[in-house]
Amino acid sequence: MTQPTAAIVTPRASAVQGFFRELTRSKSGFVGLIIVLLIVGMSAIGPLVVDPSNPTDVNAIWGRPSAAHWLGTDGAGKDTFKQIVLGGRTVVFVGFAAAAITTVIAVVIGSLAAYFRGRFDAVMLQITDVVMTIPQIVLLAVMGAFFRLDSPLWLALLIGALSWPILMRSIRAQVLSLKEREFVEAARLLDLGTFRVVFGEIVPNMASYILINFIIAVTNAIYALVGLYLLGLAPLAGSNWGIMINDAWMKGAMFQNDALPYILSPVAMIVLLQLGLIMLTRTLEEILNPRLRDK
Amino acid sequence: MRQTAASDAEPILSARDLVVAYRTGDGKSVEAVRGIDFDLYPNQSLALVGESGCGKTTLGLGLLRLLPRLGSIPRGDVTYRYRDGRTIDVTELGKKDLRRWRWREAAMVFQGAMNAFNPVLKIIDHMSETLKAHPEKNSPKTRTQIYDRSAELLRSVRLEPRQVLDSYPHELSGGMRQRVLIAMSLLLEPQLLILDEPTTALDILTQRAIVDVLAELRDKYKFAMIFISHDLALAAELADRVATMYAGRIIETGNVRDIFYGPRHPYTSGLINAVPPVVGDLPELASIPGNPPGLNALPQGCSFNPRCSYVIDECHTVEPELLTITERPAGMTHAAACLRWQDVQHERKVIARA
Amino acid sequence: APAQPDSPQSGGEFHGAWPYKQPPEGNFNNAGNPFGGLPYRILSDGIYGDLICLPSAYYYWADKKWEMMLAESYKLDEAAKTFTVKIKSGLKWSDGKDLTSKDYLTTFYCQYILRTSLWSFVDKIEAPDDTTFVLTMNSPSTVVERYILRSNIISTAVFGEMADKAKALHESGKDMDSPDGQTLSSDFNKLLPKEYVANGPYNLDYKSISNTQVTLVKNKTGYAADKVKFEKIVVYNGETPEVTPLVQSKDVDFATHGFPTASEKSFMQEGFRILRAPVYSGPAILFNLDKLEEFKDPRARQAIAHALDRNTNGTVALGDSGKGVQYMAGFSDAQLDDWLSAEDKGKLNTYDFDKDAAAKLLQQAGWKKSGKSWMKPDGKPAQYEISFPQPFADWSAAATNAAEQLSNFGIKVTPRGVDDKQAPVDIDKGNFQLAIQGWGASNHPHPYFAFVQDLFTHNIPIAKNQGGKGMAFELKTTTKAFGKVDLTEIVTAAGQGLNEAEQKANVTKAAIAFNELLPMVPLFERYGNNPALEGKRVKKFMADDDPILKNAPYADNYVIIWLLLGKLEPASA
Amino acid sequence: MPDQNDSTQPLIRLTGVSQTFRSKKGDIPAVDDVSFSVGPGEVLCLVGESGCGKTTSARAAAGLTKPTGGTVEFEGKDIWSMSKQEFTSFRKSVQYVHQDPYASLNPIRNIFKTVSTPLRKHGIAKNGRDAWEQSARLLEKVSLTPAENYLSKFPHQLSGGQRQRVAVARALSLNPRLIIADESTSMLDVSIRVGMLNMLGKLRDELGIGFLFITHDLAIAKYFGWQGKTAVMYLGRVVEFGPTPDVINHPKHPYTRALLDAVPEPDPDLTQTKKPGGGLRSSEIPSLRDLPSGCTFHPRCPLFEPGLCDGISPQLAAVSATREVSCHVVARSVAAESSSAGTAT
Amino acid sequence: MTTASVTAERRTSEASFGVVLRKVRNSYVLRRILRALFVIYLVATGVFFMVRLLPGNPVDVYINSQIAMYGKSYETAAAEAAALFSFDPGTPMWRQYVDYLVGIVRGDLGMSILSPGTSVVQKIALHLPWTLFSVGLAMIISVSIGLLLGMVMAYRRGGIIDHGVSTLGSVLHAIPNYLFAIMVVVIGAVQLHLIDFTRMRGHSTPGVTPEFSFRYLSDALYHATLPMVVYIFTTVGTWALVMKSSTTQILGEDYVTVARARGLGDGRIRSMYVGRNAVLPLVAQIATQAGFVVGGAIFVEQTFSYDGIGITLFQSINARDYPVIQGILLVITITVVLANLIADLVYSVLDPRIRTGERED
Ligand SMILES: Nc1ncnc2c1ncn2[C@@H]1O[C@H](COP(=O)(O)OP(=O)(O)OP(=O)(O)O)[C@@H](O)[C@H]1O
Ligand SMILES: Nc1ncnc2c1ncn2[C@@H]1O[C@H](COP(=O)(O)OP(=O)(O)OP(=O)(O)O)[C@@H](O)[C@H]1O
Ligand SMILES: [Mg+2]
Ligand SMILES: [Mg+2]
Ligand code: NI
Repeated sequence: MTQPTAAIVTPRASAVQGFFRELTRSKSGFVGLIIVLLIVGMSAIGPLVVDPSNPTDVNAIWGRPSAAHWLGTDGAGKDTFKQIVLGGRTVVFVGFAAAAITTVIAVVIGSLAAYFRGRFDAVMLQITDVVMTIPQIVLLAVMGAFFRLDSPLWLALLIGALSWPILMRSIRAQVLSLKEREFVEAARLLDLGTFRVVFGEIVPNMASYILINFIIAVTNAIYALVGLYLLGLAPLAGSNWGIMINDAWMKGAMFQNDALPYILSPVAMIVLLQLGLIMLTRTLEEILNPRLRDK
Repeated sequence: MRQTAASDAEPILSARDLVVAYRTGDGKSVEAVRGIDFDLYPNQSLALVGESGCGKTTLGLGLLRLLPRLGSIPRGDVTYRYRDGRTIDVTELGKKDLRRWRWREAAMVFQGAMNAFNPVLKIIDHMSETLKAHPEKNSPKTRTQIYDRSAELLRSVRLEPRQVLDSYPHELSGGMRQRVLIAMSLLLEPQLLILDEPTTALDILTQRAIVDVLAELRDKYKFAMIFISHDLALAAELADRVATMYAGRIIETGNVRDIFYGPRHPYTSGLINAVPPVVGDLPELASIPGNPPGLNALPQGCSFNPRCSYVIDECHTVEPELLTITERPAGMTHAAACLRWQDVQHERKVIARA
Repeated sequence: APAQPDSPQSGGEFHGAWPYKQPPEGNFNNAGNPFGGLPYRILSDGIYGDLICLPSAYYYWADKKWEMMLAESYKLDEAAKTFTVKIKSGLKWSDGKDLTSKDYLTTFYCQYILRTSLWSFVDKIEAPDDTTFVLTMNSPSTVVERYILRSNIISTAVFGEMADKAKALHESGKDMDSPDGQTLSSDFNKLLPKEYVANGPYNLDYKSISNTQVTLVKNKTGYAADKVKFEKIVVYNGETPEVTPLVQSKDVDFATHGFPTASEKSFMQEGFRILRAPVYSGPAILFNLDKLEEFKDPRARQAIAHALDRNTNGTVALGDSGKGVQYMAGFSDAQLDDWLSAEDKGKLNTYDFDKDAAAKLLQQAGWKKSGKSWMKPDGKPAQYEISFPQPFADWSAAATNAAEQLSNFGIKVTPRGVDDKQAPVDIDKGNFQLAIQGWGASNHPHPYFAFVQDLFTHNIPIAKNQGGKGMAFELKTTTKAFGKVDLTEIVTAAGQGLNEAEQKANVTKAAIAFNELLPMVPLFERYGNNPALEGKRVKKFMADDDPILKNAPYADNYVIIWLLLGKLEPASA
Repeated sequence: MPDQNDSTQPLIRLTGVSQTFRSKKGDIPAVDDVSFSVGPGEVLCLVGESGCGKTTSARAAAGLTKPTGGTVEFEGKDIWSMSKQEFTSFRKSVQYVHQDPYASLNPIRNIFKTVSTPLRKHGIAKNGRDAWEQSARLLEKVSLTPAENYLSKFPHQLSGGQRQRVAVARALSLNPRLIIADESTSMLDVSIRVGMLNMLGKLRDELGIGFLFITHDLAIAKYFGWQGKTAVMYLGRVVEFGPTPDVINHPKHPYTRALLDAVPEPDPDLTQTKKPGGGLRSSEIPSLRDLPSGCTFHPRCPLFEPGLCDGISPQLAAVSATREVSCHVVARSVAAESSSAGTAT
Repeated sequence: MTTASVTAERRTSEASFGVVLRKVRNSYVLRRILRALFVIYLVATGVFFMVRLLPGNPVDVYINSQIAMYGKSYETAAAEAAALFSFDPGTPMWRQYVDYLVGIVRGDLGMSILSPGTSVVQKIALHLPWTLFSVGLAMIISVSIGLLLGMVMAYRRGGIIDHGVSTLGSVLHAIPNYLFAIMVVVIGAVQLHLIDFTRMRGHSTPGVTPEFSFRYLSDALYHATLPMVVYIFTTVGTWALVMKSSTTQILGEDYVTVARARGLGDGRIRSMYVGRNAVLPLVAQIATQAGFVVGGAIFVEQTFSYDGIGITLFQSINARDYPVIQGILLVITITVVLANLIADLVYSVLDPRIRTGERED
């Protein structure tokens, strides 16, 4: 029997090293990562380093892109580019936070319900059906009347708490059949504990599915936020990409060529974010599904 | 022993210097199967035995070009001969031809038959799909014809068609699934049948029944068979020829009697001696000492040298070729890849049944 | 392939736009216009309904004159407190019946059911002969004139029965709150005529009503049918976002929708003219005096007026159609000369954009500046939230800009958009600090209505219906100019009586008091920005300096008047 | 079934366990009234026809499915009325190796993760390095050497036999007291198989681990279960039971005899002499949905006696101190023997 | 009749009642339906109270909207609102609630407050078919194309189609549908004159009467094109991406390799082996989305003046037309719950591995 020799890399070190190797697995995945990091970084750091003053200028209303205003100006003559740089934080935060909440709730409830079946499942399904069918506009309008929906965290919670049921149902469906697999039984036999069995053995098998849904949930959450603005349910305070889209929509920016950059740039940022995330999945998919690795 | 086909017959399948490699990450790859050379003649049955992990399944998959994404055939040819005498190189077959070739000409019973079935389809659907995918003039077409044909084959592998055909795969026991797959492999009467450990989950009676069915059908349809098994007894019964593999290579080949009565490779000999007998008192059995080598770190020279009791210095430097021991036609040649084949003494301490 | 619409006929076509609902959701009960009525009466809740059922006359806001339509003449008898309308003879309904004073009775009795404001002045109405309609007032008021002359006249054939019941009810001394009144009201709700019976030059082409457009065709026997130059009027259905692309693609000749500046700009690029008529109203900043003690001092409010560049505010919100309020009189600058003498006008403070003046006023009111921010008299930093109905693009821009300006000035104001349904409720209930709501009134030329909006609507008198006090501005107060005043009395007096001089005195008083007290700070006055396309289907619209463009667009629409007078002509006649 | 060793509680005891699967076409009585027990250090081999209910019985014994009838006890306690804690300790004490190594390994976990997770979870390995070393040792135990080569591989990169060994290594990770092995050596070459059986035998002897050993290979049953017992199953029932050497060397039930007659030898000449079909009257296996009346084996039984065998179904009854057989004919001859023996005394 | 026979009868009826009860308890389907009904009741109740918690009531909202929109004076607006007399906010809440529930059971959803003389059922019947037609059709197309693309992407993982579709799909998904709709109009109609927007808007051409004829159907299809295009383009990417990940998972399964070994046609493998198993997890998603088809798309319908249920709901919420809001939401609830129910039942048929008969306690 050979003794473990120096050739053995400790699992931890290899994991860290491996992680970086994994990140560069796929070229487009890496590009995606860069895009996502750039957008998230800009949104997080932008407001800290850029001078936030962006004065109204009645002589430059709906200005075209120019040297002074790279992306033109808005209906109050304010610089669009600055708004893009400064206005990502809330939107990106709400997008990720709400998507995380949605996904976590959906995965936790969906997989546990399917795993336990029985009464727990029945009750959870019932709740899911109710949450799913509760008319969101009305609920939000009522909430908006009684609470101030202006903290990003609240908005994220609210959006997240309302959008999990669909994913939950499809997670549940998958777990129903995954839990019948023998490797799950094996894990149960090893008494790994429900938590590990469900979240360590079953759920990772749908990781890439969950991941895609998470990414889709990010954009969905962002547009849910914009929707709240559009419907007048979330208060417009300050400026962010969502408010910009709302503003552009309200002011008919898409009917006017000069005003197009104003509505297109926040949308473009969201598109880029989504695109980056989707490209990133190529790498993540390979990390999550060893059978796809071909390098 | 069954009489093999006329020696002047052409082989159905010939592999030449076949190599199968798997990519293993970091741009590296391992050759799981190397330098495979053999001819398979009609109505011949070749048993492939050997160490677990030595590349038997890989070879089988390679022959049918069913390797997973990361598997590839970097070198070698596999020539297949149709009933009408046409020959093709399987490794160069086009997509459409490959599809038609598979199962109609060459079928395979997979190891781990548990997952071989689409979980959402009933067994009867699997059967009828297979038939419909290869339409022939006289192949069964209507539902009842298909049912009858499937039932017949299932019965021949000792399954109760009424229960099985209407079941979903997960409703069958492990052995039942294996047998369904065997039945399915016979559905189109292929010329070449690769059976990868087809009886691991079968009891002896069922095994026997299947062995008999295969023998019967082989006589009838003159197909050739590659039979991968760890059950040497079964190999002894079913095969005309045996090939022993070790670490990706064929290290000994010959007819059954050669192998079971006079193995010339120390590994083959050790393997046969490790078979526990069913009769008599408890024997002392010993496994071959040492451990199988890793694919990415094969020993220099003969891969078996660390475990070999006949090892000499030369074994560490030369990787021996298959050396002919007894020349015979139609692939029945006895050959062993051992420098000291002449010295290998084999004696099985069998306590024959009283 | 699409089905071909019934082929367009030759002759002039005019394309307008107005939102409506298709039947059966939309209906043809046009009683009460324009001072009441059922919702979703197709086109009749707007300017195009006039083409089907005309009023007695139209008003020229600039000239303060009536253009007679169905009426031949009218007479106000102060002594007898009567208002008499002489109806043109020979008028015909589209069902062939004659239009007589009976129809006037029907019209106004139906307004009784609809509880229009007119009836608070009415003693009785009579029709002494076929062409004479006499209304006797209980408390005389000049506003009655507009209520009567501007009411669209409806047909007895359709509404006669209802009118008879209303008459009986009125004569028995019961009002609409009585059980009988309630029954009548709900019966009226169920009265859904199949079609309009028209007296104007057009009627609907009922087959053509789709959810996207409706066509008006000539009603040959209608009044002015011989004058109007267009064979057909096509009205596209939709609110601003739906109509904008239609305008852009030049399918619409004239639209009264409130278009945002970006759209306006694109229309101009497409070759549209923009007609800018004053709307006589706009957004103002409201203070919640119940919550914000510091603004109870008028000087604080005046300071806010000084601190804001109202022209910028208007421009940001509506471009050329947002004109900063100059005189801060509580009603439109455009009407000021009509009601105030030059001398009185001179007394008005124009609260020019002047940060120093603002600072001075604040200091006088006990505020202190610390660094860049203002401290309230209680020493705490001044920080407010201004809520605004978010879906209204111009108001939301106004709010955001005002907040920005005030923040720059040192009073930190955060804009907070709220649901437009919620906004007025919040304000009435007192759930706000600062808010944007409207000032002025746009369908009635009399400043009385503007003052009602400014001082009553979101203030104690009307907000109490919602169980709150609104901006909680006490109407009994003291002014430097007049000492103790009761604004309720002044405003009511301004709208009452038949003596114009007396009214002017009261309007002046109210205006000066408003100017001094600034219960709300009007920001800008909205002007229409109606795109008008010349040369495609319509030859020419009125010139920009035509006084008719002083008419409020939704009250006495200039284009409709021109149409009726035959002044609007097809491009290729 | 009488307990041989009264002094120690059996680890696991099945009493009258039945399992009926419901399906649209009717119920399938996969297991019917099966009883057996396994004590510490004992081996019970379960052999029988494919589809006769071995896996199903084993799953019931492992507490993976709740049988539709009968009880399963672990150390004298019914596992389905255990407290959570007791059940947990039962879970840890009893390990089950699945028949199919292709399905029982999580495809996205590498071998290290697969083997080390239970080690980490149950505190057997204290840190990552420890887990690595222990996992390596487990793999080496099952002849997966050099272990480092395998630890970072994923199941799809392994051969059938390699997977099977990983499954066994995983089962060993928790130092169980009872191992239920469902055809766990079927994909191994004989050499490794023998090595593995020797290794397991050592565990049994040294640590007193009990084994429920399912196999179709009577030679393996004999080799591994020499000191234990063997139960032969047919169509959901146990038809013969007794000490392994006795059962294999002196089968009593006609089915067991047929099985043994059919055992092939790695000897081409010898094999040719085997009776096809093991000397049975028929090779048809009756459908579980439609079992033959009386003794379910009667349509195939060479000893079939009309009237006796197709009437009532025989019970598993003692034919000697250690043997139990469920066969009318055998029971009769035993009765005759014992009565003659009785008169002799 | 003798006493004996009476008791016997009672016993049998009791027995049969017991049987029914047990059947209900034992039948998965029945239990599932009962649960669905309960959910509908719950949501309907929630909606009832939520609607009344909305700020403002129809009268006030009407007044305020008239003032804000046309600058009418408060008095004028209030007078108009007085005509909305059919609504009496003074009725006690519980009374309204009971009436509402009784109405639902009877299939009577009440009368619209704002469109006098129009019942809610009539209103729904007026708008829902258009939404069902356009969004339903678009959804079928979008799901089919999406699933197909997703599979192709998984098959050609890393290929040009994969990269192309996932880029395009994620871009399209990230553009909100209302914006996309406007772009179609502005770019397609106003700037490039590619589409005759003025004629295409709405759900049918003026003067074309509803009938079952080719002329009418093709007209309806013509008008539905724009909303459908928008729906398809903005959703197809999502389906493709989700399907891709699901398919990738299935492609690794052994039975796919075996199917290939069996020489099954590619089409067969793609549909029955890969496709069908890959779709399984999506069934729930698709069904739920299908349930939401009746919800329509507010802003898209608005942009194209497509008078569907979405914009109607939006307008009635804005106008606080309580019965209409309740009615439409009830319909949506019922469809979604029904879709879920069907999804559950279908799923257990599609995936035989799942034991639906399992005890639930
Ligand atoms: N989920 C199920 N639904 C219906 N029938 C089943 C199910 N599982 C097993 N069976 C049936 O129960 C019987 C016994 O199956 P089991 O798996 O126990 O057999 P086994 O003895 O392990 O066979 P093998 O040696 O072939 O694995 C078989 O006939 C099988 O078809
Ligand atoms: N996808 C893969 N990537 C890398 N290595 C692989 C892959 N698949 C198999 N191998 C390795 O290739 C070798 C041969 O595997 P193969 O499955 O052919 O063995 P086998 O002879 O069939 O063994 P067994 O009898 O255990 O089934 C093994 O050592 C295995 O680890
Ligand atoms: Mg293999
Ligand atoms: Mg089994
Ligand atoms: Ni036209």
